[in-house]
Amino acid sequence: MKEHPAHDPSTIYWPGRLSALLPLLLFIGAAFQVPEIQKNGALAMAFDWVPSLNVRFDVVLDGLSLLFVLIITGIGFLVTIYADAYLAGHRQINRFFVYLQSFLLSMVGLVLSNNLILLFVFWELTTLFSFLLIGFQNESATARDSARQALLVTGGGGLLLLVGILLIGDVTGTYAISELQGHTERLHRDARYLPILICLLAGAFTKSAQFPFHFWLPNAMAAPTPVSAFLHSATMVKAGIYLLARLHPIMGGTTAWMTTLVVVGAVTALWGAVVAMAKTDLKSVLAHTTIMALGIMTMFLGGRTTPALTAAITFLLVHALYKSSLFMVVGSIDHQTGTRELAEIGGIGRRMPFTAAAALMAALSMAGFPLFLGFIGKEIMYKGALTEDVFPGLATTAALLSNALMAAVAATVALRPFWGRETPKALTAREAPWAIWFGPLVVGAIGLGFGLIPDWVSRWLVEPAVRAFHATGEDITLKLFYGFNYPLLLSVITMTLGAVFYLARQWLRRTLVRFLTAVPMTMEKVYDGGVKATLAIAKWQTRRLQNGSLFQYLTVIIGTTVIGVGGALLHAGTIRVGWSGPPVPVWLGLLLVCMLVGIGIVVRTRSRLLAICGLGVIGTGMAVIFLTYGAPDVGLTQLLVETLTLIFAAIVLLRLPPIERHHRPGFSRMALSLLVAVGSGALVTGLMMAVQHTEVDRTITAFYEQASYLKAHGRNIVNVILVDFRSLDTLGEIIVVAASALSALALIRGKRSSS
Amino acid sequence: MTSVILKTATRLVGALVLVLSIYLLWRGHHAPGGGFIAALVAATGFALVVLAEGPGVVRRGLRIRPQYLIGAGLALSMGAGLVGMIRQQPFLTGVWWPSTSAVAGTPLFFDTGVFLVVLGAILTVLLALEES
Amino acid sequence: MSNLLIYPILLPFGTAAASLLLWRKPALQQAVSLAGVIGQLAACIVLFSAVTEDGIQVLQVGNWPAPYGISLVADHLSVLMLMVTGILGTAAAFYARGELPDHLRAKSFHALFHVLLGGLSGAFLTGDLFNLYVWFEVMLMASFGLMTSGQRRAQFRGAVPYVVINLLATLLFLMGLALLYGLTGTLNMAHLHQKILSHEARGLLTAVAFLFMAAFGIKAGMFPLFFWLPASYHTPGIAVSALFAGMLTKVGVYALIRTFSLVFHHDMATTHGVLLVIAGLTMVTGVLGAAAQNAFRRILSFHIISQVGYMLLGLALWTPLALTGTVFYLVHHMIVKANLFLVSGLGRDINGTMDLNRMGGLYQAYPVVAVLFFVPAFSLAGFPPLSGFWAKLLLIQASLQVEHYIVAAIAVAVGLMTVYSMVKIWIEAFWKPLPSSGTGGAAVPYSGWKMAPVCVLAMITLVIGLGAEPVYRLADTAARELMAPQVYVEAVLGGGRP
Amino acid sequence: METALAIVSGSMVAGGIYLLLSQNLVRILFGLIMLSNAVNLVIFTAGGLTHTKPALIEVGRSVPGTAVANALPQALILTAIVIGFALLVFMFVLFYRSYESLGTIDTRQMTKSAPEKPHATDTTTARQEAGS
Repeated sequence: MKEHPAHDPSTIYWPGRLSALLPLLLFIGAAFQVPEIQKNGALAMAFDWVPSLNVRFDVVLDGLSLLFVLIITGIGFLVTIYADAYLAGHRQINRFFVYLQSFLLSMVGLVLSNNLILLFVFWELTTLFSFLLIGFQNESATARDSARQALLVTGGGGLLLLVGILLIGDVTGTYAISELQGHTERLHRDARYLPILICLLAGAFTKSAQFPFHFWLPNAMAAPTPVSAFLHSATMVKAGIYLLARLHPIMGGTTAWMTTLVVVGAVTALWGAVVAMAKTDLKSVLAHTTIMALGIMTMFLGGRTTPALTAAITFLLVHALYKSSLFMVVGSIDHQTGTRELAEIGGIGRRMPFTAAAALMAALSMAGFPLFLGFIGKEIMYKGALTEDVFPGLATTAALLSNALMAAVAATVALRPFWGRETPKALTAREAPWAIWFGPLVVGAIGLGFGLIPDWVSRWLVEPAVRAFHATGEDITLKLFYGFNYPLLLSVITMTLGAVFYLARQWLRRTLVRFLTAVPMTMEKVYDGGVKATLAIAKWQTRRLQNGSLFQYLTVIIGTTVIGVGGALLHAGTIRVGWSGPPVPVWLGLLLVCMLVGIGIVVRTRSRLLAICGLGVIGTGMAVIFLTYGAPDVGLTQLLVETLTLIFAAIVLLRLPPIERHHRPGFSRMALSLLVAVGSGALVTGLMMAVQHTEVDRTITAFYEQASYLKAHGRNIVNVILVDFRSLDTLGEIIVVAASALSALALIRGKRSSS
Repeated sequence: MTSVILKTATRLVGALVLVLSIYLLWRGHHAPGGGFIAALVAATGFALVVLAEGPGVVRRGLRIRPQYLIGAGLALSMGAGLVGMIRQQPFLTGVWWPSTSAVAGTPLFFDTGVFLVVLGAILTVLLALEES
Repeated sequence: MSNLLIYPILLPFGTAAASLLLWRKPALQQAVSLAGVIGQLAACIVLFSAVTEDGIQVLQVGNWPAPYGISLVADHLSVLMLMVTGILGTAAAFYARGELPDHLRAKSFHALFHVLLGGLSGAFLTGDLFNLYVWFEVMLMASFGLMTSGQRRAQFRGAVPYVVINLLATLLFLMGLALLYGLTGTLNMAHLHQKILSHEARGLLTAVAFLFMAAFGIKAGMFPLFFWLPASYHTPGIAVSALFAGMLTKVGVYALIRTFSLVFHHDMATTHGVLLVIAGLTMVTGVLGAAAQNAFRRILSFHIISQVGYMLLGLALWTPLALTGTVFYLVHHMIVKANLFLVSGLGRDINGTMDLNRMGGLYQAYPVVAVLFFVPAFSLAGFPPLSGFWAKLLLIQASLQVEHYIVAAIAVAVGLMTVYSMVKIWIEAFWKPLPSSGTGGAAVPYSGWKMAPVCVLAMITLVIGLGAEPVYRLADTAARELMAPQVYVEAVLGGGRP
Repeated sequence: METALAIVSGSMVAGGIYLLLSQNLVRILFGLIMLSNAVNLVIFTAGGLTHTKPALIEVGRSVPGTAVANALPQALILTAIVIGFALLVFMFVLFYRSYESLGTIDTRQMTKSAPEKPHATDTTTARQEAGS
């Protein structure tokens, strides 16, 4: 895959470069707050946004947020510099920085929000900007599909998260995270606790790529490497972890919470580590180790002891540092050699010394070598695992195995490409520009530096972060050496195992690949199948419903109406069949019979002329009824309209082909038509009979009769209603007439101009 | 020969119908009739002429496009409504001159507008259809 | 008495009459038309501020006291709808100016356009059920003319079901009116409210209510009465279809809201229960229909249906929060949907087609169009902080509050499907490079007449999203007025006697 | 009488709906004419038929002397008739032009030429065109 099209000299670079100032300034600003936070706990600021919905722009900077802000902005700064060089010449480089910095701001907003809805707003913004970033290579179909997949998976989780948040608001009446801690009891006792938990975890798990929602993350590697280094190691995927930590004091501590998190986390960690071992594409290997790391963090957030939670936070920092560094290193290899396949790269260390140094430091931290921050992370991890409340055995085993695999993977990723035998591709490799090796080297060095001063790290960064969501009197200090204890023993076992795994890597990979291909169903297949099934249902449904048949449309519409209204009418049970009102004179009776015959003729005949005659009989019959029952105006109008209709029919219908040629419908269609027609006719008759039992309230008519001459100066009450009492109706009516003429005119004239 | 008689007859009938329609419009406020009915009667008359002699005669006789009748009718009806508003009363409030004996009033103008719109509309379609 | 209410109706009709009188002067017609929409917008704004400051405004037309004459009533719901009408009318008129060569031959275009706007205003303002029928006919007739104005074969194909089914709706409406008049002897909605309070034939009223539900349901595009909509909305000119998409089905929704709060309040367990089921089905059917489509405007058309489902949901739940959600959704949806239709026109200008298979490359070559699609599309999909997010949030929250979890789940699932559809358009028309079968590629200059309305509507979407509070308050007030119709009834029947 | 009219209206509705369900535009047109007549009859009947004197005020009186027919439904029907007529005229033209444009008055054939078939696009087809 070609990540950078031919250099376009017209590209303007300075906006991208300049945008690096944003994370830098934010980082410096946050760094200055470190002592303050360490001493006082938190800084807060708030103003109203949508107060009616309890949504406030309410931000709090406490230890946890601060740690995240530092990671986000610090790595964000380095990634910006890196990307500027990495994507040099890309036509849309400036768009890239707009997305990147917007993402960064959303992420900062997310970790600062003290209002759950506000948090959700930023949460979705990170989803949206990551969609744009993953699909940045928009000309590649893979990138487009991966972006869509990531958006749908995390977006779907996001919607559930919203439901969870709304339910929390419904139970407690607040969205403020700081206030919610006072409602923990109520939440845990509420019947909706479990649904809420499921919704919230769905959000966190999809975002943080937990099993079984992990599959979008490796696909998201279709993004340019700077995106992976930023979003998929240090920031976006950690949003779920952040949420779990934030919610820990509110929703955590229950059996459901602990069981779910520990089991899901452990499974995710093992799965990620195993798949990472089987992969040969460097970026894919890293993606899977990220899944493993996220699993580990989730697993530890499932615990409630201080060591477990400290382990989660420490590892978060460790991972952010080494993983972003490694991603940038892989990008640099890709950039310089044009490949990311393990087998094709070897011995480039001498040619790319700075990159090699960065890789080495990051890999050692990843492997958990002493003196590196990774080692400290691993120690506290085992300490935490041993104190887990639920399944300590599972947690310890998962941690042990994945750490060992991780060590082997680290060796594979960092040693083989740089120090193995030189491959043909390596011969042409040159050290990347400084901007490309600078970032990973700095981050790698920080990993080493922090490893040397663990108590400093724990006092200023880890401890405030842990205390932000875990109130405890226990001491939280990281040490290089805790003495000879179980964690140390486990560490030794890990290194040994890791070495074994590394040496047996070829065999291990073959076995794992065989095992993985044997797995019949992957979550990705489930996802694809789900999408396909939905589309199939959609197409089937649309073919059935919107099939272009006017007959079907009308049948459904009329049928539904008849059933609905008829059902209500039958339920009301007010139809009394029987003659009411004045008796029918014989001649009127005959007239009505004539009208019925007319209806029959129109329905049955295939002759237009006869049909028009039938309609004429009906219309005239109606006019006679109107005239008989005191409506001369209506009767007159009816007659005149009949005449004019006839004239138009004469002009138009004779230009249409005769009905005779139209073939008759089949029996089933005819039967259905008859059923619907008779049903609607019966309904109308029924409704009218039911209504007849109510004497019409003539209050309004009485007013008209009183006011017609005295106030409106007219003796024809009907006319006065039309031109005075209800003249607005008449105004509307003549507008209809005008519009009809104009529409018809346009149709007729259009023919002239189009032919 | 017959066609001349027919033509003269239709023209005569047409003219009579037009007069009748204006009478119907005038008396509509007090007896069956009014703008619609008058317009329908007039339109029927014109339609007879159109069918007998073709649209050209009517077009020439009208002198203006029937669309203008619609526009003018709409303007007249709405204008009749505006009179009340000038007097600080709601839209379409009836105003009569002289206010005691009520010889003429805005409702009559309104009805005339109705007459024009309906007549103009029917003629518009009728003529266009016949010419197409 | 406040004649302010008549201007939003009168100005468009006056403009229509004027453009008829200017039959031979197309340029002047055009100028008058633009002046007309701006005038109407101004009239809507004036009325809007009058209502928000002084409460419900009533005009007894012809100075005949209610319930004898026809009352025009402007409450918060009415003026909100009216504001959007004004905005969309202006936007569509400007866009149509950019599209004009298509319409130049149909000189009736401007008149019909304004008749439609006037009909819309009338429908939103009237307090009389028969008068509502008249305005419905006005809109319907104008929409017939506009729907067929391009004279393309596809338009005739779409117009026949459109016309037949809408006429059926009209007849159902009229039938319902006749029966309701027979039962109560009145047509004034406030008066009907009182009459029905003490009416004995409740079961019969429910039957009549269903008749109205069917009539308005057809207009609103609700399940299973929506067929005319997807069959026709992709056929007319862009500006016209945007106005249709934004306004016409929403008049149906408005009518449902109005009648099923003010008039048919006697058996809400039945009527609103049925509505709730229909709302769910409407949401699902519409969104599935959209998923099966592969043309820009057709996808958008089917989404109208699913979003009408959301609006009905709020009405069916019948809580203040739910109704607030419905009103908010209405306002948001009308603007966003109309804008998306306009954007689809920009896409067609560039690519020469609406078929997603043959579209592509807009993202690279036309970044401004891409942004202008992105904002309304993701607002429709409910992404914060855009307007659609708040609308969806309110409705989901409302259904959770009354523990209708199934409905909430449907709303969430449909939301996700909406994301899918919008992303599909984005990927196919914007991200994907122009396929070799595509016809576009020629650089199309941005037309100011077309771009300006799209930009303004996108801005409004952003403003509603970021400044949700004032819109929420308005929607909330509207919802409270709907739930306690006493104020409305008193405003209509109490004052204004001569 | 009301009951008799209820039956006649019902029959008209049944006939109209049956015609509407045929797939021939001309018969659909007849159906709509019949339906709108039926609805007018429903309005008329719903207003009550007790009094058969026209709603006119005789000269010399200021209010009707005896009970007269209910004027309000009559006014409503008048409006409905005229609107119905306007719609009808448009439909005449529309169906005529549809026939000219599409060459058929059979609704099945009208839609057959443009089936609303959904096209196939999903993730797999999108992936196939990778590399573009």
